[in-house]
Amino acid sequence: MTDPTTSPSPVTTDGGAVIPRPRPGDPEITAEVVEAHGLSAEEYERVLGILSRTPTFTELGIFSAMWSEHCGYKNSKRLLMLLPTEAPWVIQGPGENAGVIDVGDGLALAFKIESHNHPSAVEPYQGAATGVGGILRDIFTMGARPIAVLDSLRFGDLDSGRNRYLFAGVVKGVGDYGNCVGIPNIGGEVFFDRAYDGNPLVNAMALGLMKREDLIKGEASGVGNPIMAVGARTGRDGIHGATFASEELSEDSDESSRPQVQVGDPFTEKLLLEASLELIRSGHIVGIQDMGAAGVTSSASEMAGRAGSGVELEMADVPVREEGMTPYEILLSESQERMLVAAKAGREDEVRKILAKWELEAEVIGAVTDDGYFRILEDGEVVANIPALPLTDGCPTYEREGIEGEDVKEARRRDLSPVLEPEGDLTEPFMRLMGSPNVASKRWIYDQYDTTVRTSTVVRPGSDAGVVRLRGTRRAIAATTDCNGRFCWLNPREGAKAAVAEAARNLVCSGALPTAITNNLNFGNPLKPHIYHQLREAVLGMAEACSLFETPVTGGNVSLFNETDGKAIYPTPVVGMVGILDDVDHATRAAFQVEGDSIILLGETSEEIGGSEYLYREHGEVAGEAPSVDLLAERRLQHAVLGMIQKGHIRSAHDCSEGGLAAALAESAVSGERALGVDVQLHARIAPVALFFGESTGRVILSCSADEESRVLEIARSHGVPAQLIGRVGGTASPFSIRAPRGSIEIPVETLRERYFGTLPELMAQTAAEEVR
Amino acid sequence: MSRFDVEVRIKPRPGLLDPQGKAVHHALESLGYDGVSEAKVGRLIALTVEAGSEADARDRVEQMCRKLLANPVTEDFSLRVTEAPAVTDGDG
Amino acid sequence: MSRFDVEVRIKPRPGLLDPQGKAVHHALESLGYDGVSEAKVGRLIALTVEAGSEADARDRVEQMCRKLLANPVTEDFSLRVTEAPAVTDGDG
Amino acid sequence: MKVAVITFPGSNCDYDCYQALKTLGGFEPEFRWHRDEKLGDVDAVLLPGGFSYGDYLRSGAIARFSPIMEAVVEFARAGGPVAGICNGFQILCESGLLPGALLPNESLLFRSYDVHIRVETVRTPFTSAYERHQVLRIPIAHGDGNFHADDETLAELEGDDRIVFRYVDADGSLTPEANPNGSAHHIAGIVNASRNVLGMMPHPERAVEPVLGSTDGAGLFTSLRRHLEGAMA
Ligand SMILES: Nc1ncnc2c1ncn2[C@@H]1O[C@H](COP(=O)(O)OP(=O)(O)O)[C@@H](O)[C@H]1O
Ligand SMILES: [Mg+2]
Repeated sequence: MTDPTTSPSPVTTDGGAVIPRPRPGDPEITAEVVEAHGLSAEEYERVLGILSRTPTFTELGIFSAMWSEHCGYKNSKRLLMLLPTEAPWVIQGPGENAGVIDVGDGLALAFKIESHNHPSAVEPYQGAATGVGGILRDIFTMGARPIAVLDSLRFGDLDSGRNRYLFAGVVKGVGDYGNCVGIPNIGGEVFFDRAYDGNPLVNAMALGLMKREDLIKGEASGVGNPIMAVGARTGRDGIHGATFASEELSEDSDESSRPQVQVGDPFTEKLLLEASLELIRSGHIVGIQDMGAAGVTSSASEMAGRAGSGVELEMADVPVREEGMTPYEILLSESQERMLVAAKAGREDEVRKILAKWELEAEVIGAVTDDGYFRILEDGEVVANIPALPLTDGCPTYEREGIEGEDVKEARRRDLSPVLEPEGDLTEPFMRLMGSPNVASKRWIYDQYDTTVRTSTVVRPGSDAGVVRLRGTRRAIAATTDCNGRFCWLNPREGAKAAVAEAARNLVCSGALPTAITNNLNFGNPLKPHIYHQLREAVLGMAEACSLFETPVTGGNVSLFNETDGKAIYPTPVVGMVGILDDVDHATRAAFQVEGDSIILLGETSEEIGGSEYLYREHGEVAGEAPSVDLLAERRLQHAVLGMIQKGHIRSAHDCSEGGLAAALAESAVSGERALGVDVQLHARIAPVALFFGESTGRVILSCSADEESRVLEIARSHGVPAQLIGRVGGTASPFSIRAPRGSIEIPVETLRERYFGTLPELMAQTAAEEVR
Repeated sequence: MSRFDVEVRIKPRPGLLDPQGKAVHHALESLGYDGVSEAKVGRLIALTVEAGSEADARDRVEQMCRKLLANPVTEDFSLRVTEAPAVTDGDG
Repeated sequence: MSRFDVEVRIKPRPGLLDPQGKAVHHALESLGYDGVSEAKVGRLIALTVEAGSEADARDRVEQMCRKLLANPVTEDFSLRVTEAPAVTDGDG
Repeated sequence: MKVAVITFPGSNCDYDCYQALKTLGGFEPEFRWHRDEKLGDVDAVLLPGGFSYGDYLRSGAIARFSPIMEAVVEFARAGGPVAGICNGFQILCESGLLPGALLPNESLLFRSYDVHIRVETVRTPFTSAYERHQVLRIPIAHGDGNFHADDETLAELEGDDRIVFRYVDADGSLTPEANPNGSAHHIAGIVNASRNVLGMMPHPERAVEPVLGSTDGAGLFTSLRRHLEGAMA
């Protein structure tokens, strides 16, 4: 570190005129070097235009990170502009570390989802752990205290040891990190399909609560204000992670050419969380931002960009973990548990004192300037000097060609009528379906997550959405993540609508009014026309659904290039939705509660089997038309259900999704404190395979006392929602029985319960091998 | 065939953050033990294996390490092989 | 004063149930590695300390172990001391 | 009644304990910082759950050297009631106030769900409001909850009626499946020989309001209140 008395004054005037000299030992800037930094010829031209000279190696690294897809959104920005982002309750829309909505009683909720797909593919435990760490920092940098996390996961099928290893490692990583920091996990999802072989998806969502007036932004304003590095030291972790996250994986991806994996330190995160919140409340700072992807570079330049100011940073003053780090390495390191803070001039010691209380460091590494430049010094020598605004906002954006892929067209045209032929006793395929890891209970996952810390969790994972109360008010918040990638592959626009609709339905079934979403667009390589087509269509579908449900998008994340050896994942636009319960007593669960209660089915069941779990498990296929989505019908359904819950007419509500009506009934039957049988008679004359296992959207299974039955049917009718009394909840000794005109299912409920809860533990028991590390 | 005691020493790779080492270092300092300039925390796996020779034992355990015991992305390992019955460490 | 590398090897006490050792053993077997008759999992702490002599280094680290690094209820420890700069392990 | 809730770096149930005391009423909870050297004028001490110092070396191993722990040990030796929950239990074992140690769960997985525990003794300041053999439903959330002690110690704990809670099934039976972590003798909580220091793995502070799904943990705090009232009267 330089002696502070001899280092130059950080605020220089007319700094824009300074031309940095190449550092001794830096590689020369050649076409190959530019290409290795992921910049196209056209983009490099633009760099030259901005600088009016050749960039130094350090500058090239900075542009490369900032103009990567991960930071620059170059292939998605134009599409993202199509999403609705406004509503009276939105306090902060896209563009900040997290979106913020008003939840009443003077409180605001910050929430956001973030992916850590590539790091998790390389090192599942640390990749997932640091993913949770990053999203928590996004929340507490807004001034909000994290109150819940959710995780949305995708893996290849579990018959592969590698996939079991990834799954086990990711779950342990998500768990260990959140458990240690002390944030309850309240839900998520997991989906297994060969399309995610080699490209697991790990999306983590976090929610945080604050008083409205405590909201703070990531801005570096006020000329002369010091910029401070806070928290952990900088090492050589994940250098170029942002660029790396924007590339395809290939065969030799695990080789040592890889950037150093980032190791999470949740203990330091917990201290950083407390210190940051204390710092924000203290009034000693003007802005704070997580050093996430592209580390110091993106946090400092974005803070300057947002404030319309400049920054000057001295690399020799950055606390480092290792000797001999170059400015390039320091700037691009993605070491975890660090923050960048713009403090008020003269309050440096107060800032240090707060950090020291939490056993953390804070060092002044530069200052806010007024010349609009992002300037980097090394021992007083300028090594990079770039106009901040063009760097953050000048990244070229592209609209690309999009055409539907031929393979999808063909899959959609597949004649599925033979699939619908089986009739009669369908208990066996039903039990196989219940043994699919996509349908079976996810308890194996969430038993590893602390779900009750903070003593506010009202509905834990295992129902339709998680619910946390807001202490000191009557209110509660519900949250869910949803997306069916198969539907999105078959029809990205309908699939994205279905994801939004399912998320909203899950919230409504839990008693909440859907309020806003965050989203994570996980796709393949957008330079390929069929992928770009998926991306555009999915965004359009999401936009349409969000507009109709009045659930604006307040933020999100884009993860492209999820391909291995040219094979892309399903388009997977994960929707993370939050909702509000005015009264925590409205919290409703999926499980049947009382023997003798009436079971009512809302919504329409069509003869659809396309894209279903049944088709994948029984026939190994992903084909046919994705289930259609009728957004208006969906909205009527949701209004009806929410009304019934708020008036206290029903005792349980559950959305039908993977595995269809039969699976949904089974879940309601066995997921309560005691498993209860059901006696259901269906009258629809459609093929029983479609009736039982088809995944028509827009359906909900309710239970209510017999006294409420006619009122519930009446409310449904008044909303124009199809509703049928289909049977009764049985006792603990009753069978699980569904009869229909052309088929039936009958099984002891205990056997069903064992299958439902036993599947994942049994599959994962074989994983002991990989778990012992 | 003879029996060999193999001690597998697994350490975090250099350059990687080692939160455990950091915590130990910090704790030793606050207990007043100065003069500790570095602390790293890793794992120790002690195996007893049947093998034809020492080289063979080493070979097999190296394989186990690569396949299962050590995580190649985050850890380095090294082995110590001795013929069993192991001499007890007189140095503890 | 010289610098010494001290390797602290901490193992579960004999007779103590060692769930990690059991899991390792089981995993090795299920991967087809037979002939492993025992597996124990412990911790390895590598310290670099300043001390006047090797004996002094050992003394100090033994103290650290008794006070903090090992739990006497469940763990045994042993030390290996070498003068730094350590020879790199050629045996990995 | 003043109850000190100790916050170590990495504690994450300190606030939950504080809230439980507030919610149940009759207590004046106060936080104490690990660097504090004095407890001050308090009637009882709670060591909350969490991951003090990340539990990176061994659970509770580093926290027990915090300055405040000297005061806690002194308070306990003088007969003051001290309860350690989860990480607090681990810290008490490490500090020698309680015997034994908490090893990694047998499954090697973090376990978080509601368990049933049976009240084995009501002869403690923390359990007098329960019935003997009452079955409680209370959440656990831990990776290292596998209680271990040598046979002699276990015999002593059994013989002196110092096992406070055991993991059981919903009907109160000691089935193997009911033991979530492999604990010796199904032990979920113990007291020291003078019965004023309790350590337990389950989280009673998470089961004190109907909205949280169970109120079975409340008895622990009402017992303590009753005990302190008795001591004052
Ligand atoms: N990765 C996960 N983390 C936490 N909870 C999960 C995870 N996966 C599934 N769950 C929980 O399991 C339950 C069932 O999940 P899912 O089958 O996706 O429900 P749904 O179809 O109603 O969305 C939900 O409560 C969900 O939150
Ligand atoms: Mg779902």
